[in-house]
Amino acid sequence: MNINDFKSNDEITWCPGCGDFGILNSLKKALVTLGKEPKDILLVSGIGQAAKLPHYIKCNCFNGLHGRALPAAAGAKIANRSLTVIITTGDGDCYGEGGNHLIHNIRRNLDITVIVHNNQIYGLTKGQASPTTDLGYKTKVQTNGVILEPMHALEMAITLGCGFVSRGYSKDSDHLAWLIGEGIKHKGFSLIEVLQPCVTYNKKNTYEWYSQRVYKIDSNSYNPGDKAAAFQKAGEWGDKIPTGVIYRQDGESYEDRSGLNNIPPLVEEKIENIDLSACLKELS
Amino acid sequence: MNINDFKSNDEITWCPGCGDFGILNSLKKALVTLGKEPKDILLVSGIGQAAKLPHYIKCNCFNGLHGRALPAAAGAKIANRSLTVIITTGDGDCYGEGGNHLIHNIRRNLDITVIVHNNQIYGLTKGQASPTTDLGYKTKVQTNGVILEPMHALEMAITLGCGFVSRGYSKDSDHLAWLIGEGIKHKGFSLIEVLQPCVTYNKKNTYEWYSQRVYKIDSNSYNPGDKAAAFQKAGEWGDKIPTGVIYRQDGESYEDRSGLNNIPPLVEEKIENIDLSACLKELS
Amino acid sequence: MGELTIKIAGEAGQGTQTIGTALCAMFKKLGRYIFANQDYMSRVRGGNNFFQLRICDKPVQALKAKADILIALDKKSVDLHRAVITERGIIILDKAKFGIADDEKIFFDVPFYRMAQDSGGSDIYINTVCCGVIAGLTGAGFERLEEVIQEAFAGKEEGISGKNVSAARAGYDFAKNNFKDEKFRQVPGPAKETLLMNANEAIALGAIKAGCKFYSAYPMTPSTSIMDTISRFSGKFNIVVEQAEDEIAAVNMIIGASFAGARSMAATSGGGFALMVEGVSLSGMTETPIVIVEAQRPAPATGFPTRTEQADLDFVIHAGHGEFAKAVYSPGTIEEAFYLTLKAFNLAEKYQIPVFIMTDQHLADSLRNIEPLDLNKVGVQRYIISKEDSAKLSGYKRYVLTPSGISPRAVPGWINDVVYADSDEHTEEGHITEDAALRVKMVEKRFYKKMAGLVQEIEKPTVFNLEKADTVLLGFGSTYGVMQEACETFADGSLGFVHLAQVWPFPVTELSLLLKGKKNIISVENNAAGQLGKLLMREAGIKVSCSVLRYDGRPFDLEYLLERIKELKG
Amino acid sequence: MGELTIKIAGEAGQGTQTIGTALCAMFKKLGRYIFANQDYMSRVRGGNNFFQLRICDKPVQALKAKADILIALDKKSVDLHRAVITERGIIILDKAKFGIADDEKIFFDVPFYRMAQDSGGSDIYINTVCCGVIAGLTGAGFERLEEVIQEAFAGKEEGISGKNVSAARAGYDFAKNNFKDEKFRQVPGPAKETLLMNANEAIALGAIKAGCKFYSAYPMTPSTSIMDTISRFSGKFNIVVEQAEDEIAAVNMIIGASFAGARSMAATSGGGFALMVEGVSLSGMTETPIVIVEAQRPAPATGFPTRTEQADLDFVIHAGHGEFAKAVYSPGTIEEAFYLTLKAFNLAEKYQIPVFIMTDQHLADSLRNIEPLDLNKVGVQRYIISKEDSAKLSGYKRYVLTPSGISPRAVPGWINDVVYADSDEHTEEGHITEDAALRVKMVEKRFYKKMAGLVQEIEKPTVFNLEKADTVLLGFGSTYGVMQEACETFADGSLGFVHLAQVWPFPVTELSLLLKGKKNIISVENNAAGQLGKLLMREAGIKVSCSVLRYDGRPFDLEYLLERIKELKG
Ligand SMILES: Cc1ncc(C[n+]2csc(CCOP(=O)(O)OP(=O)(O)O)c2C)c(N)n1
Ligand SMILES: Cc1ncc(C[n+]2csc(CCOP(=O)(O)OP(=O)(O)O)c2C)c(N)n1
Ligand code: SF4
Ligand code: SF4
Ligand SMILES: [Mg+2]
Ligand SMILES: [Mg+2]
Repeated sequence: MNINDFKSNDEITWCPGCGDFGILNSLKKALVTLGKEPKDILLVSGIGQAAKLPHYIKCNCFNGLHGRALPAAAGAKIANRSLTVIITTGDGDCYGEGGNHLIHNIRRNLDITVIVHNNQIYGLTKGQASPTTDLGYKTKVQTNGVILEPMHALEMAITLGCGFVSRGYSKDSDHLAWLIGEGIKHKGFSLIEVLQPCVTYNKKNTYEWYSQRVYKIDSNSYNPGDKAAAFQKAGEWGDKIPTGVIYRQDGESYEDRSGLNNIPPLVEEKIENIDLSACLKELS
Repeated sequence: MNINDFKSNDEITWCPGCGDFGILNSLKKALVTLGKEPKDILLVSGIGQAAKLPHYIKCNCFNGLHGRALPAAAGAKIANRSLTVIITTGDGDCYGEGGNHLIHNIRRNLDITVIVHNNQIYGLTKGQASPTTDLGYKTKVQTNGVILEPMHALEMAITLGCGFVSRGYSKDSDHLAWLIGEGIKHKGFSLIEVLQPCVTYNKKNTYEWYSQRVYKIDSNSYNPGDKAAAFQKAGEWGDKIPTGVIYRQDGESYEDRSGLNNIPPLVEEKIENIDLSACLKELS
Repeated sequence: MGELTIKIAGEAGQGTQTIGTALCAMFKKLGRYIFANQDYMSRVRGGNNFFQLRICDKPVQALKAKADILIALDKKSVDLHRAVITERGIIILDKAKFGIADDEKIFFDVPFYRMAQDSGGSDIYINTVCCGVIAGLTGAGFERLEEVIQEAFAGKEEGISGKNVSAARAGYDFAKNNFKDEKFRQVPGPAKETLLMNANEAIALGAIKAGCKFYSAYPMTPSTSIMDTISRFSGKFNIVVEQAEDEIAAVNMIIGASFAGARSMAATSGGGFALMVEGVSLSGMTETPIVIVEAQRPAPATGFPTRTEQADLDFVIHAGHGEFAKAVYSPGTIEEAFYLTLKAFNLAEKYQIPVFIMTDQHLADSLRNIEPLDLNKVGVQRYIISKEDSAKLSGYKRYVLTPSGISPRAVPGWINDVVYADSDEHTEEGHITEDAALRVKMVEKRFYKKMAGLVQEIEKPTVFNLEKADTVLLGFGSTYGVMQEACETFADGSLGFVHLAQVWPFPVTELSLLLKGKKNIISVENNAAGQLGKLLMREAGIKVSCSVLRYDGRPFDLEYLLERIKELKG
Repeated sequence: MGELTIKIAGEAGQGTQTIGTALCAMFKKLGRYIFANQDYMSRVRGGNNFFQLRICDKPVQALKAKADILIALDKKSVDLHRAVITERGIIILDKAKFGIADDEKIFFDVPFYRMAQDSGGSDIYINTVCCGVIAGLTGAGFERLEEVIQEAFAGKEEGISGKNVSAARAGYDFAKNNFKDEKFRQVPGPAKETLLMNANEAIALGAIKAGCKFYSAYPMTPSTSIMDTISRFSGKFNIVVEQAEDEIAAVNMIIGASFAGARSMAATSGGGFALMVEGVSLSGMTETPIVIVEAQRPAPATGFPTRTEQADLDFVIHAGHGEFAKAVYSPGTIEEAFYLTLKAFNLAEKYQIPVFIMTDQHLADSLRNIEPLDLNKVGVQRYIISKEDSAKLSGYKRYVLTPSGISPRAVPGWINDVVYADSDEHTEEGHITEDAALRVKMVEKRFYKKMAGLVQEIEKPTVFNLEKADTVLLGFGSTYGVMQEACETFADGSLGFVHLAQVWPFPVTELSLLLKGKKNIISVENNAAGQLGKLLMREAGIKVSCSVLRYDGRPFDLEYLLERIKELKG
């Protein structure tokens, strides 16, 4: 596999300079390293700028409803566990409209990887506050500035038992590619939140703003298996913003516990001649 | 005010012995102590056994849709901030169907109090797993036992910035009444999760099971303002289950930040003769 | 001898359902035909529920308003139900326990509380005592009841079964000794080899047989027993049943699973369906087959959670923003529920659309003993590119334009190309487009062409007595049985009916033919608006003369319908 | 002199809208009437968008397919739009910048990129240069453009305004010097004192005037500018605008706020509305007034997010499980959008029901200069128990049965009693019930009686030319303007139209009268199913002879409609 194997012919409609380009490139790199064919990978998304990504890469794509990427992905993974399932979603898509699915899919712990393009704004709908917009940021709707506490999604994910919680930066291409690769390798629900500048509507959290603040977690001194430390780390925001794997904990996946791993993928089941006689006997 | 002032004439339809009775009594006690009239209190609920509670007490009641108590309560509080707004909801209602509203109303931080009747089961629909059902518990749907990690709602609430996070036990009547009172007094979103035995459908987490495990947090040695300690405490489950105020942190409420506190309740606004001329000038 | 209606009434939790199902099993062993319906409250204890079974020597499909025998498990039941007892009827009750002193002719006093204590040592044995009483009263034979008990308690704790047998025996003997009249006598009938089930079980079995591999739902009465039944057998057939966090998740999960190639289903009731409506539109746009059961209950909002209504017809056929093809089945019987579920999966896959099975609480919860299902009547037809063919494919376009509107559907991972599915308006490849001309083609594909195909495959309406009838009843869904029995009471054949087991696409051609020249068409609907009558007007330009409606949350009973018809038939 | 259509096309982000609105303002100052519509893609940069304004000396309400002047901001725009230029038309373009060598008669080459750099030092000044060119070409007068610029940049950084004025001047002078033809000349007209706004702004103003105190929504094109406009003025009027976490929250929040006594509204588009449908049913059941705007866009699913369609008619009128009263307005003009929003709040409060304002992207985004609104035409009528009366009240029952079906509505906290509202079937007090007889009364209250009341208050259809017309167009919503202009082109009065500004309850009586004896009724709809025509059949038993449909995501232009009508009128 090389980068060209993942080339899509679809025209990219993001604004020039958008942080989404960086994520697209890192994802492609990660997939090259993964070594799987495009046909064995499924990208699932909702609606938003972030959610357009699956069109811009050659993999299977299910571009569903705003906020509903996760359940569609969960269903697809259950139906065919041999697919590598990756979700590309926005801060609005995943944390706003889709918040309930995030909570419960972390609990479900299917072996899927979620990449949240966090531009701290609703990009596609032209600049309203998202759940991660900083306090005080003004928009056409939040005319006096945002008054809701930004959502601490990474901390939340840790409390819910997510076994892979991480943050990347769209400009940090190789690091992000590595992070995505680690997320895919993790057997269970992996959350990768990516700092993604929106050059058009987020005039605060710009490339400059992020670049001044992000740092890579030192993998020698930091133990991502330490939950208490992870809470601490996940909570850092402001002058210093950590990137890297914040929390990591192996555990049984849905596929393990449900028994899916002991049978062929559901989609391979023969269904033409199912015999009901035993059920009928049991029922009557 | 005394207990009889809160007496409703509606027939109670809970099973004899249900933990919900204890919560009803504690709530009444708390309201007596609060000293407000029934007409100045609004109970909001969704659907479930827990959600029937507002009918069994004399207060204003909005018994809405399954999972949607919180947004209805938020709307009512915004419209009339002089009402004391209390939500009675179940583990399914609040954490399952209503999960997204929980997350975002914690962020919204209106001065409302949420009492989650946590019987770790769907009672009204006859015994399916809820988001808090213990791993391995078998039901008609979860025939091989629950395989999803139970939801750690209290820990989650802390990460989202909830300023009052607590747990009560429906059998511990005075303690629960006190807890509810504290929750109401807290200026902001207060979460009170109550261990509530379902004598009909939860054959594991019974009165006996809970009574053997619950203990009251020692208010001398425990500092509910310490977030790290609170995570620890909120995470305790198993042989020992803490009850009491787990996390407490004052902060600005929605009413403060939105400016609602600087104007009369919206419902008092005169609307008969609104003058648009300034808007028209500005627009054209 | 003739037919008999037994009603068991009591508080929730007292075992009305336990008694009822045991009696159903007993009478089935006797070879009698049974129709049993349930009336219960949205609570787990207390209140007043009942289970009513009608027993006959020929198939029965509807309930009657009046019972011949009322088993009253508490005093309240005596008061609540005494008005609906037939002239010859009796009330079985425990006068001592209920503190009733009056000696009324209608009472058959059975000290079942005391007998339960005596024979089993606990009040819970009153259920079995009552069953024994019925066995005695009706001459159903003690050995049949004993068999039922043994089957029910097989594998349970030692001794339980024995105690139940003694309790039953006590009841049986009591009846034999104290009730000398033979008026309720039931003789062996031909229905031994039947299947006793309700429509929810039939739907679950239909789904299993159709190859449903993924089921997701959020519990909601009266749909939940579909999930229970599929769960019960899921291990046997490698089916995953996943309880969703909400109905939105359920519908999107089944869409995802179906996109990946697995046949998938969800079930819910009106309020849960309301939350799925956006997903329905997604299924239409992405052309992903799904099957959804909408088990109606009285609404709006929470309504009557445990009762019945047919008021979601308009809501379901118009569900989802935008225009796209869909199909809506409305089975009238338990058998139809089974066969149409199978068809629903085939049709959904063939047209790559959402297909709905619209039922209601009455159909979902009512039991009947039906003739053995023909397991080969509806075969599984697949409409995906087989794994074999997949290997040979290249240049795949998910939404390639074809004359039928149907594009070959590939399973991701099976073909060498990739599959793009999209909720935006899209190109043949499945990428987002803004093109006006393409939009027109895609609307025609998803809507006009597929609807044209679906119209060719509409389930034929069931007709009865149409040639002779001067008055024709028109119904859909659960009213089938009551319409049929109503027509049968008119020996002169002057009443006929047309029953629609499919309401969308609407069977315009069929109905135009069938109803041609009929002056008196009466729609029979469990709703307040007469929605079916209006739909008939909109689609076929045919006007009903009137509608017989019921919207109190209760199903039609035979007497209710007959009374209205007699008024209207003149 | 006559009318003129100017189209500004370019990539998203190039400023087509900025130029367009500036030109609207300029021509308004000249007293011309304007109709402007927008065509944009669901992306923030790139692609191809356009803004088209039609300028006239009498009010105009529809767009034309062909433009007289195309301002092409990029090369692609030249290619894309040259086919839709009138015979006398020109294309303003920057040949050097676009690398176009050909010298075509239709080109008016303006080096606006170089001029922008020269006058302002940046490409962004091309917008103002282009405005200057138009001012020059049309003789709109430089001073008017200068005023527009000064107003737009008032309060902005020093110097910006000046640079823009120079850029405009450069464009103006260039046109004056290089375009000698007077064919596009515009003379002063009577429309100076008009208001330039779109329907979303009109709805926002209507809501503010109606006393809406709580607005909650989740952003969704094309509804979002309602939220923007209310937010903009929220401080002035003590309105809380709360962006919800999802549409379900939005609808439940407004229901909660309304229950508490505040007039409340939400707006969304089809997909978001799909998520509100359960809440709609809740509003019906709890009898809590709400107003919801459904700004339609092409569906299913995500569809064409920024384009127009009228395909949610059936979906909206049947929204919500169960049966309950609702009303659906479908304003045809910006003025109606304002007045009907006011009425919607009154009606919702009077009947304690959900009221919908159904619009679409075309109506929402199109600008017109309208005559000053009559701010007293629709007064605020309140239907809650006043605070004064509340104090005297006792024995309050929220759902007390009345002949009208309407129970007096108290504000919790104002009366001394408490208020119980319930989503289950309930007693008059508002407690959960299982009673059949009460159910019947409550269905009759919520559905039959309220509908009967609503029927008395249906908004009268607008009619045009009905007496003489042999052919009658029938439409709802945004097709008003184009139907009117189409009819006006038939000088013999042989074409008339009926426009419905309210589609539910359906104006059966009115239409039966109006359409009586009309042989050729043509429904004009921006959808594929001809939903309005079918609704007419269902409700009034009147058949349309055919439907003129458009479902490519674009609004009707006058030529499109006229062509179809000529075919059909024979
Ligand atoms: C049900 C529904 N509600 C609203 C929308 C409109 N909508 C489309 S994208 C979007 C927000 C996108 O924000 P985010 O997920 O952060 O993505 P971004 O564009 O910032 O990458 C919204 C509100 C929709 N398509 N569907
Ligand atoms: C939209 C919707 N989905 C499902 C239901 C059915 N339902 C009613 S209550 C309930 C669960 C109740 O569980 P919980 O909230 O834990 O309350 P409990 O009865 O245990 O107190 C469900 C699934 C409903 N009423 N509405
Ligand atoms: S609006 Fe923002 S997020 Fe969207 S493409 Fe442009 S820069 Fe990226
Ligand atoms: S089912 Fe459980 S929760 Fe519901 S009333 Fe009975 S004991 Fe309480
Ligand atoms: Mg975003
Ligand atoms: Mg519960």
